[in-house]
Amino acid sequence: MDAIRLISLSPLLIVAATSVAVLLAIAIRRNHAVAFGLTLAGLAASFCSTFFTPPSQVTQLLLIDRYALFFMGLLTAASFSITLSAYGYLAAREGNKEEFYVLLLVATLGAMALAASGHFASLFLGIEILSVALYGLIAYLRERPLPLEAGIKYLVLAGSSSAFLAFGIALVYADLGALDFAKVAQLLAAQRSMNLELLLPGTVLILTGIGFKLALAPFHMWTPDVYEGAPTPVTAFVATVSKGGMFALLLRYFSQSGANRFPRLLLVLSIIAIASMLAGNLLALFSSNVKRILAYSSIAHMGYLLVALEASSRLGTNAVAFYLVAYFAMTLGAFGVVTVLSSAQRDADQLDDYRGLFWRRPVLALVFTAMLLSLAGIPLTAGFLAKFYIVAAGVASQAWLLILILVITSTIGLFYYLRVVTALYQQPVSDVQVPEPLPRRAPGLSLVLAVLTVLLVWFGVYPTPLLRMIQSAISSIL
Amino acid sequence: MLRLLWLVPAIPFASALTLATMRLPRKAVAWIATCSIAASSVISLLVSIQFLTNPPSTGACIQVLWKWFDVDGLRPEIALYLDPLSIIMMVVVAFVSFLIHLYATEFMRGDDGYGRFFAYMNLFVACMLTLVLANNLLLLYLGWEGVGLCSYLLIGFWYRDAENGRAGRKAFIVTRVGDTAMVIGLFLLFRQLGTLNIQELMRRAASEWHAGSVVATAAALLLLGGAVGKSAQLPLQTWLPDAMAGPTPVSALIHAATMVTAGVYLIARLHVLYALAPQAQFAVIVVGAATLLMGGLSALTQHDLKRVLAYSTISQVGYMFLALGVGAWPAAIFHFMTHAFFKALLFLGAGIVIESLNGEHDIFHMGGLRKPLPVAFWTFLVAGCSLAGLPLITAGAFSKGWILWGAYSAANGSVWLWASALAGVFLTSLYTFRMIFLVFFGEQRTQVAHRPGHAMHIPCIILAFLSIAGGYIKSPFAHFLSPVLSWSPGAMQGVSFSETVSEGITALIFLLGLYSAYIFFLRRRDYAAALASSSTGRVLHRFWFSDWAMDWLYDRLFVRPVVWAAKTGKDDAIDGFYTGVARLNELTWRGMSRTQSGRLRWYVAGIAAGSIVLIAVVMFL
Amino acid sequence: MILVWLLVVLLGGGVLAGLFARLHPLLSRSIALVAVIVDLVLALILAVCDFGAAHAVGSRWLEEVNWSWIPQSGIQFHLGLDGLSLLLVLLTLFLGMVAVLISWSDITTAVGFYHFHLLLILGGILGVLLSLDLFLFYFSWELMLVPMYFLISIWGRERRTYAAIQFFLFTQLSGLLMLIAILALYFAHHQATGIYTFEYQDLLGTQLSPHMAMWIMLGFFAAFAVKLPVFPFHTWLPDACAEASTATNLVLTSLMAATAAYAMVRFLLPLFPDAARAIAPVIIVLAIIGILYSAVLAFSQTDLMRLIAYASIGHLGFVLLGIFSGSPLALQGAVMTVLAHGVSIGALFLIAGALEKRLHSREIETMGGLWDTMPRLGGVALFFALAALGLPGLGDFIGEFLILIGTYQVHIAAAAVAACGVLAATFYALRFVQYAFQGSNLHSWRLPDLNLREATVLGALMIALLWLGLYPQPVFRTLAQTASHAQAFWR
Amino acid sequence: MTAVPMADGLILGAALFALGLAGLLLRRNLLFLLISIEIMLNGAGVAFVTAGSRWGRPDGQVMFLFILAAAAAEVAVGLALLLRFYHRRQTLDADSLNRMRG
Repeated sequence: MDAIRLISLSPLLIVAATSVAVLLAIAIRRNHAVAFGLTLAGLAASFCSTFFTPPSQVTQLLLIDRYALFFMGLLTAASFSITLSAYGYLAAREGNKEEFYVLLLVATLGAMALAASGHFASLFLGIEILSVALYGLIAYLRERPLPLEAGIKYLVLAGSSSAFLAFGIALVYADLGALDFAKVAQLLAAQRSMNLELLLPGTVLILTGIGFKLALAPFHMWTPDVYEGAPTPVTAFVATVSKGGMFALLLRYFSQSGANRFPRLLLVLSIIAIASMLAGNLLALFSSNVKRILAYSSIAHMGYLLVALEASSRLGTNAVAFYLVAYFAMTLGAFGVVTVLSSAQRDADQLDDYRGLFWRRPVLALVFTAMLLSLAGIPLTAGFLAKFYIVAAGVASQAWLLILILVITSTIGLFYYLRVVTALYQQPVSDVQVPEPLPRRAPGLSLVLAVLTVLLVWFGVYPTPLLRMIQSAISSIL
Repeated sequence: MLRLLWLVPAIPFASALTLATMRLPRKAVAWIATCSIAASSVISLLVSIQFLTNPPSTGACIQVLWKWFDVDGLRPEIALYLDPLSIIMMVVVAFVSFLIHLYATEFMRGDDGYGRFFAYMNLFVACMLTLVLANNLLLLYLGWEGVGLCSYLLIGFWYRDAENGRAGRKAFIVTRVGDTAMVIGLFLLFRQLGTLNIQELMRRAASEWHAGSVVATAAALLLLGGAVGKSAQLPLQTWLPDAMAGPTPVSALIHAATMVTAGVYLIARLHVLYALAPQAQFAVIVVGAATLLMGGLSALTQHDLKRVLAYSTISQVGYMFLALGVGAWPAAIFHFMTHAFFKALLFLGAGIVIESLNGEHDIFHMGGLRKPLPVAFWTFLVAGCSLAGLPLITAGAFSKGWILWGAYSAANGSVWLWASALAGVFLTSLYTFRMIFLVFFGEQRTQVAHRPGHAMHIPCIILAFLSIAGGYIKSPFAHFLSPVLSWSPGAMQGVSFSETVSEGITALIFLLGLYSAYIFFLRRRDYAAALASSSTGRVLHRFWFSDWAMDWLYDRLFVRPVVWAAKTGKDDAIDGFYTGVARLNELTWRGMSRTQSGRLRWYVAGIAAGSIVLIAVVMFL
Repeated sequence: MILVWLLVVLLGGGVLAGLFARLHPLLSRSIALVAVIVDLVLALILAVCDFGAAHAVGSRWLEEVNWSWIPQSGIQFHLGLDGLSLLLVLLTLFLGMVAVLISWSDITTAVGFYHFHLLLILGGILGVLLSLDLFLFYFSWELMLVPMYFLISIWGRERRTYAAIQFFLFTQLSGLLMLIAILALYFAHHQATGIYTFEYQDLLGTQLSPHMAMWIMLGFFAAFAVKLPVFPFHTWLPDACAEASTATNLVLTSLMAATAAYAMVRFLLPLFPDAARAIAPVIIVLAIIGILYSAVLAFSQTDLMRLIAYASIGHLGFVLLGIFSGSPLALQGAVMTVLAHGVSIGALFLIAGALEKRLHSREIETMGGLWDTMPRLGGVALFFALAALGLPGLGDFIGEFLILIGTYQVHIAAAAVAACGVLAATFYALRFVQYAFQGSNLHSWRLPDLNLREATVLGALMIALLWLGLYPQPVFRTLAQTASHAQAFWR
Repeated sequence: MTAVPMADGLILGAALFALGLAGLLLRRNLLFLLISIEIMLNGAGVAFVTAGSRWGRPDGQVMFLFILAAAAAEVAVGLALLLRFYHRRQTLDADSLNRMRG
């Protein structure tokens, strides 16, 4: 392995090294601030390195191309902001805090590996690294009942879905004899007589594994419970980094392997997309738990993304990438607000916690409003353009049914976002118990929220630079 | 001088605006209101004199004030058109208005809505003058709706009583039914002839349509709808009797002298069109003849002094329609003029009577007022005679005689029309003297509480003079109108008796009516009572009293269904659909959230089932 | 460039008004007022200056701005102003000024936030009226929703949340359908020419199969129909009007409807002339049903705001009729009705608001005999009720008359039935006046009459309406060029 | 030693997988759930090895190793969590994990 390849791996290596460094730091002396600082530094370095890293293929397993670097940058940036928001959150809670960062770094590493993976083996490994770290993260506050319950649920379900994935890969491998995406693509393109009885169920099983991670219906049922139970920064991580890495992989696999050659697979994807849009939006309608609402909404968002994915055109890929960026910004922002409002005893997940927030903390309420409206796809926010591109991709591929369902369900979805927004602006009722805000002001988190809001509006009004980046990134997989 | 024409409607407009926007003391209100109408009538007289002494070569003069709008071929102007017909209308309207305003300054003295009253009245005069002077049908329509509005406002002037408001709304809505027909008529004319300018329309109609063409008939009939509504003719006459809820000067001005004759003016103005549409003209005849008889019969049964006069107005306007229908155009306009004088006077007299009796309206509670109210009695008597057609002396006799003769001898006349008009004369005479005998003769039943002052007497005296003198200008009148509305008596063949014979017979019938009234309502009231209480009499009485039950019919046919629809539809049935959709979503949510049971093994089952179903899809679909 | 300033002043004013409210609410109000007035003056300058220029040059747009925005997708920041948009911009700013003025004492909570949203909506409306890029148009179209949602849901009445969400859902769904249509057009154009663009002028001549054109047209129509609103998509409006504050109602009915009507004239007819012609009979029937239905419902309402809302729906039915009748007369009448309706219905909402402020009730059953105690308000209410029932001499009449006479040229029966709608308007207008102001003062109300601010605002609206009714020629002159363009596409 | 026919190997793998899945669905004890997952993963492993032998490449076996490693890691974390859970609730009943729902 030559030096260039090693340098190419630097984003991954930096994150991995940081996790080791944090471990060592803990071994020397437990200090929350040190662990936090190391993590931030590592993630920042990794983020910066994505801009300077020369694209190259590192073994069959990892493809460090512009596409991968783009998503690695996105993932590290997201982890960075999650780290910032987690600091204050953890500081107010019991138990050792430092290992949290180790787990976070490892999970990020797994997601990054997914973004760069061009091979089923790295896919499987990435998922496992991500999952195992996530079990720990979700159940990190192990003295509390909800995180523990969520952790066990996630463990069992993710474990079984990994088994589905592994079995699926095995079937595909049995049929094609290749694990490398490029090879798979070649074989599929070669129109070699294929044993569809193995290939198609195998692909569906792979989709099951991926769909589980992405919380696509009908593999979505864990989502609200895990979102609710996990500590809020971890929820944000599950919603963004974990899904982002996974979707980056799916997009790459889908556009490289030429799986869209099979109308039946497209049909399956359509069914999944429709089911996700319907389930996500309908389940959230009258829920009174904000974290669960966001969970359901993420199901729907993944459904929207599939619509663009299915278009499988440059436009569709573009739309997916743009949507993911916007989705990251708004989801992180939304969970950031939840984090800010959470007390040491419990997370601010009840709708009642938000009633009249505008009259108590107007800026925070405005930020949350911006995030929610962006999730709903309203202009001046990135979410609007993101949805616009999704619809554009759908229209371009003339997937009228999908688009129609998207439109209808996103209107239904608007209802629950508005329920939350309405609660924010309700005139305060004195006898409602509101949780104490964090004891210490969280400057880091405020900064994150401010930056995210600015980004949200910036991408919503002038997305041209971002689009340019995305175009150069996706050109490497098309 | 002719250039001052625009001031004729403008001055009342301005004063209406002043009165509406400013709070002024009563004196100032009275002065402004009356003087503005006085100024307007003086200017109209000056303009007319100028017109008479120095007639324009085209026979009419047009004053364009400004271009209203110009859209795709529709270019109405705010322009005034002066020709003999509009001169007569203008002068009569302005002058009668002036007198009634003068009367009202005293009549309304105790009312707290003094300023408002005169603002409405001035606005009315302005609109009425606009109506008669309008150069195009759209401007005419503006005036037309404007007078309808003022009528509504003034009927409901005493707004505290909800009944008055109801009467006002009824008047507005019923006349608007006609107006809707009229406006559709305008659409038709514009579509076919491409303009709304009246003169241009008439020229094009005459050149492009042949007599009896369907379009011409349709247009004429639609416009007739408007005329029928405004002029309270069958079948839209029901609003007028209720309109008597307004103050008496209003009834005199709007519901007797001026506005209700707007329909007559409209048809006379568009007579070229009606000449092209014999069927429509026949409809005018039918409307006129039927209304004059029905109105007369209803007037015979009323107890309320003002309602008697209201039905009398309906009946008299029916005469005018009859004249229009048969083609005796100037006769209609002449009757309009004399009717304006005597009917206004009758109302003013009635106002004095009612006010002097503290608002008593029932003629059966009156009586013997001859002595306490001499001026009112004599002027009322003059006007009544004029209405009933006392021959040789009164103006009404001349105008009505002309119409009768026209009904027989004019182009569309027939002996049957003449006979029915003659029956009308009998009825008119009968109800008029019934009223006079009951009110002024016999024993006094109610004490006179109040005696009128000069401001109320002077208009009555002037109008009484005009109710007599107006008749003697018949031939100059006909001559003056002839360039616009020509009339050639005796042009018909087969006339078997002369105008003199007709007049003689009319006079006899008048006397018969007078005598019957004398018998039934002065000498032997028990005869009348016996007649009314006989079984047929009772039915007929009730039938006529209730205006031929048309109110009842309309209530069942139109009012109730609309109110019913409104009541049942209040909550917007369409909304139910959307509520249903929302409810469906909620139910779906309820069902689906059951799947989120929190149970681990159920979730695993979900994943497994999903996966299996999808495999089934790829394998077997 | 002045077009950009129009937007910048409004949006900047909105932000400033939002920020400075912390210092003093009055400051926020003043900033908002000044911003709107400055904009109004700018627009008037445009109206005065450009009028001659356009005739001299003969160009399609009086003013134009075309900047690159998102070149990757062929999206331009393209604004343009012609006679039609100029008129509606003036209406928007005039009523915007009225809205700020009537909120002066009505709004006491979160003043800055309120004015921010109010000005944001006005900015969105101007964006809709000025956009010549379909993406920008859609962007502005959607931009109007959020502030409107807030205006209803924060400063509304008891059931405001319900009304606000209902409003948002209706408009959002229909808006997304339009988005699909816009994109379908965009791709169809790309297929035909190989160019990705949202540019209005370029998309005008796009070749579409009749089938496709119909569907795309329907997508556009859905958005406009909900916003206008067209029967049977109207039910959100009465609910919203019943719950929103006075100024909000003004914007909601007068201005939102104006944008919908504008969009039909600007986009729907020229882009899909054949499809529009094909579906016109259906839409005309809807318009007429709407006119009659809303008249009956307005007649039955006891809540003043709902009554006016249904009245508004009726008038907008005429607008729809005028737009789709295919007659140039009716089309210009429709624009006229939009202007007059904006003023007259807006004024009626003001009156209802003034009544509510005094009586703390909008039920006309609690009223009666108010003329005794508030003669001026009564007179003004009468004036605008008469405008609503189409009294000649006032703006509404001109519009409705032109619509009907124009429609009559094409569809005789439609015009005749719609004329009955004018008659039906009489019922509710008079009922309103009767129940509120006439009759006896059963509840012995003793209330203050109009104050100076209210009287000034209402007086200005009255003058505007009289001007539109008696000398509308300037309006039609401004409109002439646009109208001839619209006709060219229609024929 | 002759190669195992691929179909047989895959069927064996599938059978293991199905067994594991059935266990997952039927057992209530969390410990058995973990074991069932192991069985499912091993089913996948068998399939990999079979497939690898079909193509005569080592990829299958490599994947199997990966799976083993992953399974071990999962079980390690899983057991830790189960311990915590048992400590708190004195039960390993999977159905008692239902505090969050709706």
